[in-house]
Amino acid sequence: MAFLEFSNISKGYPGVQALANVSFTVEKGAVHGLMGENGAGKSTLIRVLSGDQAADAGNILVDGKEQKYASVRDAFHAGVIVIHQELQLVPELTVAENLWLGRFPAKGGVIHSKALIETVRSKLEEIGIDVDSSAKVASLSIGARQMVEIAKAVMLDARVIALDEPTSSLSSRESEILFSLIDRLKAQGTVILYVSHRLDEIFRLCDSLTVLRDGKLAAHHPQIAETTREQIISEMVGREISNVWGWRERPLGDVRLEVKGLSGPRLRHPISFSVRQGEILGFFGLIGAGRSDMARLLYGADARHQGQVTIDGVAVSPNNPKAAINAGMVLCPEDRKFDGIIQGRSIEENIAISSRRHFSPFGILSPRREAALADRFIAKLRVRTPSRKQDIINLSGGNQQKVILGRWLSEQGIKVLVIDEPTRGIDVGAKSEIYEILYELAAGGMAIVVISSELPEVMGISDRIMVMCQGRVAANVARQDFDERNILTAALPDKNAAGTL
Amino acid sequence: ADVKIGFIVKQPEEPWFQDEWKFADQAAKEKGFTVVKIGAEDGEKVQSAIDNLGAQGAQGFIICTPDVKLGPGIVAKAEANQLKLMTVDDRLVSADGKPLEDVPHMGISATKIGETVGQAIVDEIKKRGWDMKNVGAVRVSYDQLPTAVDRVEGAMSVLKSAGFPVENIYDAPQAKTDTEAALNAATTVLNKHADVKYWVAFGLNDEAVLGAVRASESVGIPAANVIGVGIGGAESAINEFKKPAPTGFFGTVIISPKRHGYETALNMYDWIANDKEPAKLTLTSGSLALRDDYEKVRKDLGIE
Amino acid sequence: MNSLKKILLGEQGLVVIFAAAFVIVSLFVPNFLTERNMLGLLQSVVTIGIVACTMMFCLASRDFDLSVGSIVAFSGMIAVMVSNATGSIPVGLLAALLCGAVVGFVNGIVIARFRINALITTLATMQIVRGLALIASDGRAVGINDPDFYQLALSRFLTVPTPIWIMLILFILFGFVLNRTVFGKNTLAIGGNPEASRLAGVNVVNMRVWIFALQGLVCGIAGILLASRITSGQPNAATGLELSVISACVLGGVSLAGGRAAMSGVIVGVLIMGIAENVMNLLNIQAFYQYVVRGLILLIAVLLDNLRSSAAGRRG
Amino acid sequence: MNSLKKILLGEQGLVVIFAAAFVIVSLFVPNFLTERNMLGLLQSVVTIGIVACTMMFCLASRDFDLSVGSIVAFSGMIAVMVSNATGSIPVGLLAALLCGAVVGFVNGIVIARFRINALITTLATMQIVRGLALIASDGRAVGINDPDFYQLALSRFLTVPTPIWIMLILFILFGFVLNRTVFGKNTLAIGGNPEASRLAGVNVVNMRVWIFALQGLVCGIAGILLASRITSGQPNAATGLELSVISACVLGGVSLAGGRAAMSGVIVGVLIMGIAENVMNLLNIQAFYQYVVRGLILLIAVLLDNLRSSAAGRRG
Ligand SMILES: Nc1ncnc2c1ncn2[C@@H]1O[C@H](COP(=O)(O)OP(=O)(O)OP(=O)(O)O)[C@@H](O)[C@H]1O
Ligand SMILES: Nc1ncnc2c1ncn2[C@@H]1O[C@H](COP(=O)(O)OP(=O)(O)OP(=O)(O)O)[C@@H](O)[C@H]1O
Ligand SMILES: O[C@@H]1[C@@H](O)[C@@H](O)CO[C@H]1O
Ligand SMILES: [Mg+2]
Ligand SMILES: [Mg+2]
Repeated sequence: MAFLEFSNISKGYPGVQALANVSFTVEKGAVHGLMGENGAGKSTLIRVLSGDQAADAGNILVDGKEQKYASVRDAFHAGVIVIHQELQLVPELTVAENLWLGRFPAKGGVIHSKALIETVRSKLEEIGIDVDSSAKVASLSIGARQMVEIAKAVMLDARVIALDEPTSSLSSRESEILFSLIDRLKAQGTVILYVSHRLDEIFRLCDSLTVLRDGKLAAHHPQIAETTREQIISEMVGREISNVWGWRERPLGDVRLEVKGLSGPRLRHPISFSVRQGEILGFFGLIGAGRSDMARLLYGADARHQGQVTIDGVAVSPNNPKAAINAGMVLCPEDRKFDGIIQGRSIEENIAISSRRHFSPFGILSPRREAALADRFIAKLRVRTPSRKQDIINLSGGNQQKVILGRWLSEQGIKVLVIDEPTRGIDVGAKSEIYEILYELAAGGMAIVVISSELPEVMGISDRIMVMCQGRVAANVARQDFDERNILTAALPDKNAAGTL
Repeated sequence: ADVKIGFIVKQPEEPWFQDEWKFADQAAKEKGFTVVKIGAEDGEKVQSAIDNLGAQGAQGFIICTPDVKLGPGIVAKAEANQLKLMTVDDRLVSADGKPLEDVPHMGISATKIGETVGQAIVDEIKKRGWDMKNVGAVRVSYDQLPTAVDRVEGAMSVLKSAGFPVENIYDAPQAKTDTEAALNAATTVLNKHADVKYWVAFGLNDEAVLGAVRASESVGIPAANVIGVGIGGAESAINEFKKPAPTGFFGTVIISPKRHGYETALNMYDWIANDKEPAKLTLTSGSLALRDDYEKVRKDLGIE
Repeated sequence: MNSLKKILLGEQGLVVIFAAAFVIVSLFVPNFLTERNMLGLLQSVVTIGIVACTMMFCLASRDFDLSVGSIVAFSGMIAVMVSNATGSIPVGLLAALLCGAVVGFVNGIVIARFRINALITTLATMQIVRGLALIASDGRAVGINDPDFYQLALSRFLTVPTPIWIMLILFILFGFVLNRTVFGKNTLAIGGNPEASRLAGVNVVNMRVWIFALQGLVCGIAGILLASRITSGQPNAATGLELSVISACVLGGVSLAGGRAAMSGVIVGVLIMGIAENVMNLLNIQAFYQYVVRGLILLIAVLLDNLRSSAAGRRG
Repeated sequence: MNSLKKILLGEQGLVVIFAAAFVIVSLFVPNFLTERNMLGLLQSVVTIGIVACTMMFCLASRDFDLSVGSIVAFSGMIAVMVSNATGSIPVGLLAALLCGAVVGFVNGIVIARFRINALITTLATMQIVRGLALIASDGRAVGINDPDFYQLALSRFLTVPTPIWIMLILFILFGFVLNRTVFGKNTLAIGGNPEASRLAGVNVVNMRVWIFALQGLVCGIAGILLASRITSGQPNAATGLELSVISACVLGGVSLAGGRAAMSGVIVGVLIMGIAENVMNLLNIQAFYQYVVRGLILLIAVLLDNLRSSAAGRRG
């Protein structure tokens, strides 16, 4: 029996038809996958389901009853819980307060603070999420925040849960925790709508699947077993992609980037490594392993305590991103929302912000060249948008990420590219384009540092992998020695004495 | 014990009050007492200023209040702090608007000053032989300040009784009490009545009238066709008189900060030290000062 | 040494710094630490203190209110005029509270429902309400007929004047509301991340309307007490109050970017402002120099607070 | 019909609405559309207009400057006093510009380098600088010795007074800087997301310092012109200027949350403020009612603009 039904849902934004006549059903107790390219309309569908945005046309039925939500609250009372793609937490409040926001346990408006913290603590323990319930969310890493978001959904008695790319900031270990939670919910008969760009997960979790394309229903598979990866990809992108990674051997040159004894406020143990011309060095680790901290120190986004960073033998001055850029290093940050996108400004401006200095004589812009630059990357990275003048805030998450990548990939004269979770939220189709660009840049002599929590990705594209664990380098593995199990073991904090690798 | 007297004024930035304070200090130096000078722009500040004086052991204070209706509150506060009370410039009134006659006061009525202004304008119009029918009047107004209303009303009453046509008096409300605001308001009036040849201007103080005069210059009305009479006679006016060529700023009514500052302080001192109660009411008068005699007028009033 | 640093740089750092400054002032400024002066000092911050309670909520929810001064003046006028007209003080007080709340409510509706910029909206109501007060009174203060009205401000309980008690009660009340109630947490949540709060089911629009209405109501209380203290309703009262109150809040660590607020900080902010004025007058500092000193004190206070919080090493 | 809607609701919607309002006022308010009145009107907005140019940058980069009024007064004083002392007007003007820029620079350093809240910092410098102006002049207006100084404001070119020309030139200049230079785009980027801009290699600290210094310099220009118009340096000039200027900017669509600004909008904002005053005086509206009308106009202007942009359906 169909428990959740979408019927002829349409939703348009100025210049974009985000959803057009989408209809499909999900059975009770099923995990239903929702896939599609960036900007295909997945998040929009989920926003409509959550009562956050009203559809222009169409109905949603839960358990045969038509749903009319005037607000998020209504959806919530109908037992529909949504975990949005962008983290929706209040940094100034504690974990417990965030989990209870909107429905604090209170008598006469007064909150039972003790009960609040205690219930959350025991619940988090029970579901295996390791975060302090009385910590301010501002003090958590992105990964930890994502776990808090997930806990939100699990803590409530929901009939329908929608998860919009919940694993994009999780590493494999945390993902496993999530998967077992989903299994448990499923057993209770909860309907789960699951959005992801990771095909492995989709096959691991989902019973059925819907593919969206340009806002339209591209395919509906009531039984996921009856389809294949290749079929889904071609339904999504409209073409075949044989080998996503596409790695090939490259000649390596002299050492380009040399890091000696780098340490900072949150990274106490000094880290040293070097990257050669043409080399792609992958960093793998679990949440909070310290990879992002390392990258930020390298680039001067945070103040270093100690250590030296040199590019082609020339020292890079600390605590100054601009100096780093001038010395030939750029960082594509992991947190697109806080460190990447510039709200209120167009795609074009977001792309050109750094590289425009190369074609702005005396500080005067060249609109023509900025437009050309933007158009090039919009096409190359398949950014779905009505115009390059579109405010970046109006793009889908994956498309925002593409624009930020475009900003850094369009840089000129760069010797070292540090790129933190480059394909977070990006569709399969665009992924291979991005990897191709990385290979091209590497072939041109650039030294590239890629940080990723997705093990297949790190293994797929790196020439070498450094594994980090609890702020230290736990292993340094060359491509010929890549082995999923060993790398994962090295990343785990509770492994026995180092030396297995 | 040492005598300590408070001197509270409503607008410490105004040169007038700077002068009052200066002269109070002069008296203090001569007699060997202390003057505590506090600016209090509104009723609430007045209350805390009095408390503050009480706390530091003053025996009495002189006040120019931000609003005369604060009277009963000031009297009560002074009593609560056991401070002797005298007012200067503006006289306190009770809830029903009657002056509080028990409180010694030295000042000049705002209406009177206004009348002096009006008289000066009327005299000069006659002297220049203008026909009042062809003269426009800019009334630079700031109605949220009661004193300002009284002054302007005073000037208007004289104009009217001298036969100045009421319909020729145009209101230029200034948004703030500075020259620029008056200038902008007056410019609009002058442009609206572009056909009027002769102009007179009056307002709250010198700054207001100066604004009107600047406006007349900026729209090209010759100085000889303008009679502006201000109130105050401090630097703003003096600067005007010092200009090489006469401007439309014809004169100003000077009131003496010396008497108001020096004498009140002295009276209060005598009251405290020698138990000699001051007169309940002392009225001073304003004197018209013109371009050629302002130095003399100031000297006569004991300023400088 | 290290634990000293911890205390100074901890959450309560501003309070500690303030306490130290207070001790120093008490030692070196004659007549400062007397019961009389303390009471006078507290009375002088009653208006700022009361209004700061709700301004804290307003700022914490990422809003802004410039109309408080006008509302205080207007509701004071109303209290006096209605009392005079009806001959009943309670009716006058009720009318004043109602007027305050209504103006605040209108602010809230325009800002939250019609989504108009808070700065512009409250700048507009600031002028409209001031204009109404001037029109109602023809620009002149209105005297109080019934002397009982003065008792509001003059009466004392345990030697402390009533207005101070009211301020203290409001401090406690709003401190409690901020930290221990759903209303307070929702306020902080809205300020910290309005979008997330909305998606979590907090009725952001209603919350904002309520906060503004409450702000208006509290301005009504402040207006009544002020009218009673100055024994008249004055259309020109409390001009510039908004900036003093906002400064007191910001000094006390309330973030203009929303999401951060603490009652203890705000109280300290209010006291810093009051003590600065008080001490300058006790020391007979000249009016023009007072400007400079006032500015410097503001700067030093935030600078100290800043050193503290940057040493504590928050990001963003 | 639809294309009309498009024009009204497009980027330039406020400009169109404004143009319509202008036509209506011209038709119905006698004496409004005369050359004399137009020039008078423009002259009355010179101070606001000039300062709004850089305030736009300040707000667009998510900053805030309350000290502009004080800087205008202070630099006007300096221009007069130094001219008088040295007997050279150019030296006086240079000194004024320098003073303005230095105060702005100090603002910038304190705010950007020491990371002190902009509201508090500029509230502090607003008081300090006003205090300095008062101290320097002993609270009195300072007359100008050399009548040539008046010519700055009185001289005309093609029948239009020089200050209006200067304002127009600054409009064009800063419009260009905002839209067509790296400086302008970086300003907007900082306002949109300061951290992201920093990581993108924008020297956020330096930019902010520059913006404040520029603001100070431009206040210096405004101060000189003002002193010349009122033929003296007045320590009390331009009080409350900050709020007028900020309102003009916000009216013109500059976002207080940073990242959004347009010169055309700001010009319209400035003109709305000027026209409102002008028309009220032409229509002889009473002073107290002017408050109310002024408030209502502010509200209506943003309301219209808001209808427009919400119809255009921006997110957040
Ligand atoms: N804003 C922050 N404030 C305080 N601590 C933080 C902050 N961000 C991260 N941390 C902590 O610093 C440590 C390292 O985090 P970092 O982000 O560098 O890890 P990572 O390996 O990149 O993992 P991920 O980014 O996936 O969370 C973690 O313990 C994390 O909790
Ligand atoms: N507020 C908005 N204004 C304009 N366009 C919007 C708005 N919200 C979404 N869109 C557009 O609607 C389309 C669908 O977006 P949506 O976020 O649903 O994509 P998605 O499938 O979730 O993509 P991703 O995988 O990148 O998250 C996109 O083209 C996006 O740019
Ligand atoms: O306000 C005025 C002041 O300006 C001075 O003129 C003396 O009298 C006061 O009433
Ligand atoms: Mg999405
Ligand atoms: Mg990371």
